[in-house]
Formats: sequence, structure tokens, C-alpha cells
Amino acid sequence: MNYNSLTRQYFELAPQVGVLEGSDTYRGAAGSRAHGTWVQFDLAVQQEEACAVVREARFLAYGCPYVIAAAAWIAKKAPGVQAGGALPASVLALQQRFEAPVEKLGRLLAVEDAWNDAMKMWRGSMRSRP
Amino acid sequence: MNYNSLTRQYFELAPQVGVLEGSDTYRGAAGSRAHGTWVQFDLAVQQEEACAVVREARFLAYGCPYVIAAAAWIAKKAPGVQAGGALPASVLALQQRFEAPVEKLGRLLAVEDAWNDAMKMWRGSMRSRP
Amino acid sequence: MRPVYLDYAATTPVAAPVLAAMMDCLGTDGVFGNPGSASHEYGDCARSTVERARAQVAAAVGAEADEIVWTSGATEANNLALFGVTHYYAKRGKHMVTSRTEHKAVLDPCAELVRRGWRVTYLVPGAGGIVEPHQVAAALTPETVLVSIMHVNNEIGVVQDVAGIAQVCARQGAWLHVDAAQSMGKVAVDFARSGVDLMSFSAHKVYGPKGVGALCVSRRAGVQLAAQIFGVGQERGVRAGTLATHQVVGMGAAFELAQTLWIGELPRIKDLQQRLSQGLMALGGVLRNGDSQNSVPHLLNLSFEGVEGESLLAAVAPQIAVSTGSACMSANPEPSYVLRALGRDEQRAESSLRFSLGRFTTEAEIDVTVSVVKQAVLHLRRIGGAGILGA
Amino acid sequence: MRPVYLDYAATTPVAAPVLAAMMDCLGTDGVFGNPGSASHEYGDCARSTVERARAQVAAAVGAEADEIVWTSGATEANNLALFGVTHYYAKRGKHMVTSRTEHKAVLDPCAELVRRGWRVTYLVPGAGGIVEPHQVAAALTPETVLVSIMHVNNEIGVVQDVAGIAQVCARQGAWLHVDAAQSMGKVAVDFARSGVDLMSFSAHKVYGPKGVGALCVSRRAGVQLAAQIFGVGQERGVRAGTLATHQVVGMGAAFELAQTLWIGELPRIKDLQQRLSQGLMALGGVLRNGDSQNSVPHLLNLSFEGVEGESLLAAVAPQIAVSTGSACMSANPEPSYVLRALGRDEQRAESSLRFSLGRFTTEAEIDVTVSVVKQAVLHLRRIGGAGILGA
Ligand SMILES: Cc1ncc(COP(=O)(O)O)c(C=O)c1O
Ligand SMILES: Cc1ncc(COP(=O)(O)O)c(C=O)c1O
Repeated sequence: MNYNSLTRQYFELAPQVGVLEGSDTYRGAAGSRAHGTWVQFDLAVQQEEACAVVREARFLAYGCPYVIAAAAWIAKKAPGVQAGGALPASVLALQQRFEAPVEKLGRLLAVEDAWNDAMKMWRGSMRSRP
Repeated sequence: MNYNSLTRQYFELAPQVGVLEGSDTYRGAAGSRAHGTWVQFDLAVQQEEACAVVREARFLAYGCPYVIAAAAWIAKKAPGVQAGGALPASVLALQQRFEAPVEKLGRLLAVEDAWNDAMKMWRGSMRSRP
Repeated sequence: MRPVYLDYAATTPVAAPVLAAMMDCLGTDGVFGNPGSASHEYGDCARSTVERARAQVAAAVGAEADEIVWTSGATEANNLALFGVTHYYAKRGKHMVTSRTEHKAVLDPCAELVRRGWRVTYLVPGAGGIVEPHQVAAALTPETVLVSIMHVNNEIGVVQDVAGIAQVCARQGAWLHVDAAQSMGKVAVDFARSGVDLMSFSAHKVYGPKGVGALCVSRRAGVQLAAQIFGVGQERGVRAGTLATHQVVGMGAAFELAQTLWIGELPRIKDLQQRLSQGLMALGGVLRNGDSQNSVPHLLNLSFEGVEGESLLAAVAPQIAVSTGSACMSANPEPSYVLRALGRDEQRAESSLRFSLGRFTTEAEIDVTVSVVKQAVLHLRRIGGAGILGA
Repeated sequence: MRPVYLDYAATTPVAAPVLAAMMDCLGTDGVFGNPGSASHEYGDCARSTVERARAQVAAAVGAEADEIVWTSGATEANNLALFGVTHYYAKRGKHMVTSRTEHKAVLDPCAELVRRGWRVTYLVPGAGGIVEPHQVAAALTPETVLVSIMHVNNEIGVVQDVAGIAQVCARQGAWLHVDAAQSMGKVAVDFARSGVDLMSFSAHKVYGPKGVGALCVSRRAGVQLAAQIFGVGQERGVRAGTLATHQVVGMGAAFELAQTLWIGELPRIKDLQQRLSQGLMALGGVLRNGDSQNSVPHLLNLSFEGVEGESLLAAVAPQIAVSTGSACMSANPEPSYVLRALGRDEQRAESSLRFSLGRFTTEAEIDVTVSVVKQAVLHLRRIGGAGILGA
């Protein structure tokens, strides 16, 4: 059980845990509890001058400490990120930052998938706008 | 290495070790050094009223402590024993007295054989007498 | 401060009197001779020390001294029983019977036997973890050489009816091996009365040293073994290797101590377990694994709904030392095969913790445990979105 | 007062710093966790302690840490090497090569291999006990899977040219196993440079605890082993069973200590051996067994003309602890098979004593030994009639 201090910190404090409500909020999820990993992001998106950016993020997660820590860290880093864009850090970068064993890569993909799912929601809502 | 005290005593002191000379002395031997056990008795026999008895005995032995102790003990007990007779104690009795493991029985037989050999010498000398 | 230790089923510290006995065999002033040296006092002394320890273990488990074969632990004892018996009696048939919830030290030798052409029947216990004697009876064939069923399960604490199974085996002429690594000090052990033919023990589960165990081989039954380690013919040719005097002395002392203390310790352990169980059940969504009627109180295996196993462990680890399932399995964070065999779904199997209590467990430690585990579960359930609509 | 101990080749007392290191792993305050427990600090701490010990042993023998497989002693290490390699490579051929003067922990597994259908060639060393590399070369066939030749002989102290033999084996593609149970602390050991593929070690021959050893398995050579004990997959699946932290820590400390001390101890041991040898040779009719040019000074094996072995032992035993040949063989008072293999007649083999010196041997002890053995030999020669005509 040798988690690095970043993992320990984000796993224990779980900043940004929760959900967001509101019409500018987009929810994405990936994985399943039955398979041991499930992640959900709620991203509140706000229109700035030229583009839309994430204003606030919350997450929920069921999974190993790396998944929880990574989701929490992403939710923390999300504000200011351009809407529709990729995860603020690649899955490989997350694995390295949290020093997760390689066999955890598959689980960390759920973090990316949940993020992408939320962004897909946002894109969908863009298209359907008048 | 758990020899009983009788074995220890007769092995260490080896009373009656040596040889006898003289015309009334009969020598018998059995076993071989090459096979690990060899015993020799010199029995001095003296004619008493009705019969001949052993007056004195000496032994030499090459072998395990049981063989040495038994030969020494026999040599000690020999005086007064009737010439031509059997060993003052049976091989089985020797084994029990010295608490030798059964696998030593074969070696103890050399003690009996050496005794018998000396007695045979004596009988031979009787026959050849005028 | 170190975390509260609740992993006594994985291993135990060596008890002080056991350590003292071991110390007497080490160092220049100790009984350091080779028990195999027959030509001097150092060897004689070591040999009689070993034999005293053998008599202690025998007395503690209800066997004769000459039924005890020293090994390097229960793993080796199990391997010796399984390979020794199957090899010796291979001409009778090539079938053995065991259960899905055995320790790996039985299941892995079984897998090797399969590679060597044996047929192995794996019985599936009921949901509570009990293997019924009639299940064994139904699996026996004229080709069955050996049955191996453990006594106390190391993950869920369930106690098998080994005497009942022994009767079934005896009737059919199959040998019965019992892995009793977890039994000593937790339940009554009586080798002779049990009717079991071979029984494995380990010292380090009961306040003795790691790296020493014993296989009990019934003389009455006349079961024979093919040796697995060859050399100078120690242990009547069944297990070669210089005997480790301090190790067997440690096992002897530990078994004697356990035999003396266990009944007296039982009520306290039961109380502690109840306190722990009640405290945690209050969380809700907590399920007990294993038949609670037929379990030792030293083990409590619980599944926590809505939390993932590794995270639960990680959350409690700074304060509580527990494991998921088998101690030795925890390097490999897969859901317990034992719980899976009992029909638990993957999630329930994965979200389980094994609390194992021992001689040095205190009420205060139990209270800390309840509070830490509760907090962790609530924290993780919150992160997982429990109770939040849409989560 | 206990007899003078001159049986260091049978076993040694545990050195004080080794004992101290072992103690740290026992008891409730020690590193008592199961090295296999990955879910808490107790286990983590035990695991890193085990790995530190592994690195110590590796450094002492010139190997990499991941080449060390812990076993319960050199007997098991030898068995694992012989059965592990022959089983794994059985398809290559079923032939192995060893020598007549190996320890029983090699010869007995060989006998078992013969029962399993293998062909074993037993080389006969020269009169001095040396197996020449060309003898090995001549015995190799395309079917030869394994060669097993010991390093330091436990009865006569002769040191084999294992590097030379390794070259021969490498050329022919046969694996070489070396039983180095007697080497550590007596000669230089360098696994990597020797070119040997597998090497067995034991802790208790070098002031470590009994019941722990190691098999060194060359990664460079890539030799593979079939496991012999199955379970939770410790030691990368090669050898199952809970690791005994205190035992491997003891071996690590003992090997590190030996590595530090041995060169410094050598001159003293040489002097003591010379003093002993000269003192006893003065008796006349004393013959040295084993090539004195290629021997460790820690062992001196002498035959005494005109005395029987058991009686000689019995006569000296109250004051001197020595053995005839292999320590472990002395329960069985047959003439040494090693000396017989060197062409000694039965009597000379039988009348031999092995004096083995160690770290705690003093000059005063050597002087007592010379005087006691002299007395005993003279006494027994007198009883045997030496010098008496007709005897
Ligand atoms: C039921 C059971 N069998 C066997 C073993 C293995 O015993 P050892 O650790 O002595 O190798 C254990 C514990 O590890 C166990 O719990
Ligand atoms: C050369 C040799 N090999 C193997 C062994 C056996 O080692 P262990 O006592 O660790 O089983 C010994 C000593 O007993 C030995 O001297």
C-alpha cells in the first residue's frame, strides 16, 4: 500500500466531490460499479468572450484510490479549461503523476471517458441551440 | 553416544588388558581388524582337585566400546570359571548388561568366539597330553 | 504509533515465553548443536530438545510424538501430504477430492496434480462456506486416493466438520488430509479422535515463529508418504534437512501455550468480535460472509455495500491493519476466490474486509477500528455518490 | 564444562549481531508482519526487511538480489535445484552428472531421479578428492541436462575448481549446480564470476540460524526451474510458503558478517589447524584425508591407524566434540562413503575424525584437543595390542 503523497492527499480529501445542478451543467459518466470502476463528472460551462470554458467541476467515483485521486485532481484543475477539449492531463500523465502501477491504466481510462462523455453532452447541447 | 556407566567404566579403564605368557596359557582370537572387530583372550588355566579352572585372563580388542568393555569384563570375571566351559555370560546377557543396541550383537559374538577359541586350544592341549 | 493490528490470521507476533525458549537454542551458550550429530553432547542435547518440542506439539494436537513430521510451515506440510500420499498410492487410482475454498497451499498442489494426470474434484460449499460430509461421500469413487478439506477457513473462519468427513472417507477407504493451519488456539484440535489421517499445522499463526510447521501422520491408520525432500534422512526419511532446533522449540512452546490458554481466551475474543460486529453493522449495508453459527470468533469477514475494496483498505490502512481475504493474497488485489466460490458477486467479494482478532487485541482497539472503518465507509460512499440521485 | 567444540562443519552457534538482528523481527514490538501482507504497514515493513536481507545475501555471494530464492536450508536448495531443473528440462534428455563425494542432499535426490528413469553418472574424484574438469567433460553427453558438483567438501574440506567445471558445462550446454553449503566464510564466493548456474547456501554453517538457506539462480544464464512447493506464489512462484522474516534476516546478517570477517580470520584458523595437525601427526600412524593443497583450513580429516572409529569418538567425546565425516551421518556409524570413494580401505575410513574449526576456536582448545586425542589413540592402540607380538 505505497500510494504517493499526491494520491494519498486527493484520495483522502477528495476535493470537489459532489454534483452540480443548473442549465449550464453537463454530466458525463463511464465504467460500472459491477466492474469495479465508475466515474462521473459534472462540468459547469460558462461562455467567455471567444469561447466556452469550464467554470466549475464536481466528481463522483467508485474505484481504487488512484481513480478517486485522479478524478478529484481533474475536477480541481478543470476550471478555466476550454469546453469541448481533452482531459487536462493525459491518462499516461495521470498514471505517472500518481505513480499508479501500469495495471491500473485501464481503470484510469474511466476518468478520461467520463470527462469526454460530459464534453459530448456539452457539444450536443451546442448543436441543439437555436 | 549414550553408553551406560558399566560400558563407560570398562571401556575407559580396560582392566585386564594385555597378554599372558607361560605354558599354562591358552590364546584364542576371533574377528578381524579389517572388518572392524577383533578380540583376543589369553587364559591361564590351573588344575584344581577335580577339574581345571581359569586362574587369570587378559584380553586385547579392536572394536567399538561395547566390544572392548565386554571383553574387559569377561577377562575380569574369568578367574574361577571352569576350563572348557562357555563364556561366563551369554552374548545376549552381555548385550543387555552393557545396553548395546541390537545391531551390535554381531560384534559381541567375536567376544564369545575368541573365548571359545581359547578353550579349544586348552582342550586340544588336553588331548595331546601324555 | 503503529496501526491497530487486526490481521492475526495472516500472522502473529511471537509470544514472550516462546521467544525465551527459542533464545535458549541460539548463541554460543545455547543448545546450538546439530540435532543430527550423534557423536557428542552438543548434538545429543539438541536432539533431546527437538524431541521434547515434538512431544509438546503432539500433546497439544492429540497425537503421538512419532506421528509428527517437522516441516518449514503449513505450505510445505500441505504439499508433503498431497504429493506424498498421491505419489505413494498412485497405483490405487488417480483421483482426489478437495473444495473450492481451500487455501492456495492446497489448491496449487492440486493444480500441479492435474498437470501430472490426476483428476481433482472441487466441491462447492454452501453459501455459508460449509462442505457437508454427504458432498464428500458423493464425490468419492473407487479411484479416490485422497480427500483434502481444511479445518478452519482462513478467510471467513468457518469450521468444517472434519470428523464427519473422516467417517465418510474411512468408509470408502480414501485418506483424509486436513489443513489445520488456522485451528490451533481457536478451536479444539484432537488428531486421534478426529479420525483424520493427515493434518497440517503452522507455528506462526499461533504466536510461534514463521518458517516452521508440522504434518501429523496417523500411525493407527498406517498412511504412508513418499518423501519430497531427500538427504540425510531426518524425520525417518520423510523430510530431509537439518532440523532447526530454535524453530521447532518455538513451535512446541507456542502450541503448549495455546493449548493452555485458548479456552480461557475465548469469551474475551467473542465479546470483542461482537462489539466489532455490532459497531460496524450499524452502518447499514454491511453483510457478514460465512456461516456465523459455525465460525471461530477470531475472524470476522464483512462486505461493505457501495465501497470498493482497495479504496476501503487504503482508507483504513494508516490506522488499522486488516486484509481482504487471505493474508498472502493481498498482494494481488483480485476479489477473493473464496467469497466468489460461496456465490458472492464480484462487488461484494471485492468490498470485503477480514478482521482477525488475537491475544493482544483490546477493547480500545476495537473501538478505534469501528470508528475508523465507519468514517472510511461513509467517506467512500459519499465519493461514490451514495444517496445522491442520479449517482 | 562443555566439551571443546570442533564440529563447526556440522553447525555453528548464531553470532551475537545475527541474533540481535533476528530478535528485531520477533515479539509484539518487532517486525512481525507477514511479508506477504500487502495491505498494511506491518506487511510492508516485513517485506522490505526481507528484501534488505536478500540484498545482503546477494552482495555477499556476488549475485543479484533477484537471483536469490529463499529455502529452508541447503538440503531444500539442493533438492529444488536438482528436481527443479531436471523436471523443467526433461525433454532435452534424462542424464545428469555428479560425483561420489557429494553430500547426501545431492546424492539422495539423484537416487530418486534414477527411480524416476534418469541416468546419473557418478564421477570418482582422485585420491585427494578433486574432480577434474576433464572428468566432467568426458561424462557429458548431448542428453546431459545438469551437472552437480559441490564447492567445499563437508568431510575433507577439499575445494573443487567450480569455475573450471562451469566452463566445461557451458561449452556443452549443460547446467551446473554447485552445493556451496560449506563455502561461505571459508573461501571466496563469487556467483557471477564463477559461471555457475545454480548455487546452494545454508545459514547455519556460518553463524546464522538453522532452517534457512538460499538457492542462487543465474538470470544471466536464464536457467528455469519447475517449482517443488506450491502455494501462494512467494519467491516468484518458485517456492511457496510464508517467508520467515527473522530467519532470512539472520542469514543476511550472517552472510554480511562472514563476508567482512573471513579474510581476516583465515590466518588464525590456518595457524590453529597447523598446530592441531602437527600435534596429532606426532603420534605416528596418522594420515590426512583430502588434498591438503586444495583444502580450506577449517577442516582437518585424519585417519588414525590401529584404532576403531566409534571407540575413538567415544574416548574423546567427554572432552572433545568432533565427528566422523558428515555431521549428519554420525547417527549411522558406517565408514564414511566419501573416504571410501577416495579409495581408502574400510579401516582407514572408519578410524577417521573430522576436526572442524571456527570463529570461536582458541589455541587452548587446540592444545586440549591434541592431548585428549593423543591419549585416546594411545589407550586404544594399547588395548588393540599395538606393538605387542602376536596381537
Ligand atoms: C489455511 C492455511 N493453510 C496454509 C497456510 C500456509 O502456512 P504457512 O504460512 O506456514 O506456509 C496458511 C497461512 O498462510 C493458511 O491460513
Ligand atoms: C555440503 C553440504 N550440503 C548440504 C548440507 C545440508 O544443508 P542444511 O543443513 O541447510 O539442510 C550440508 C550440511 O548439512 C552440507 O555440508
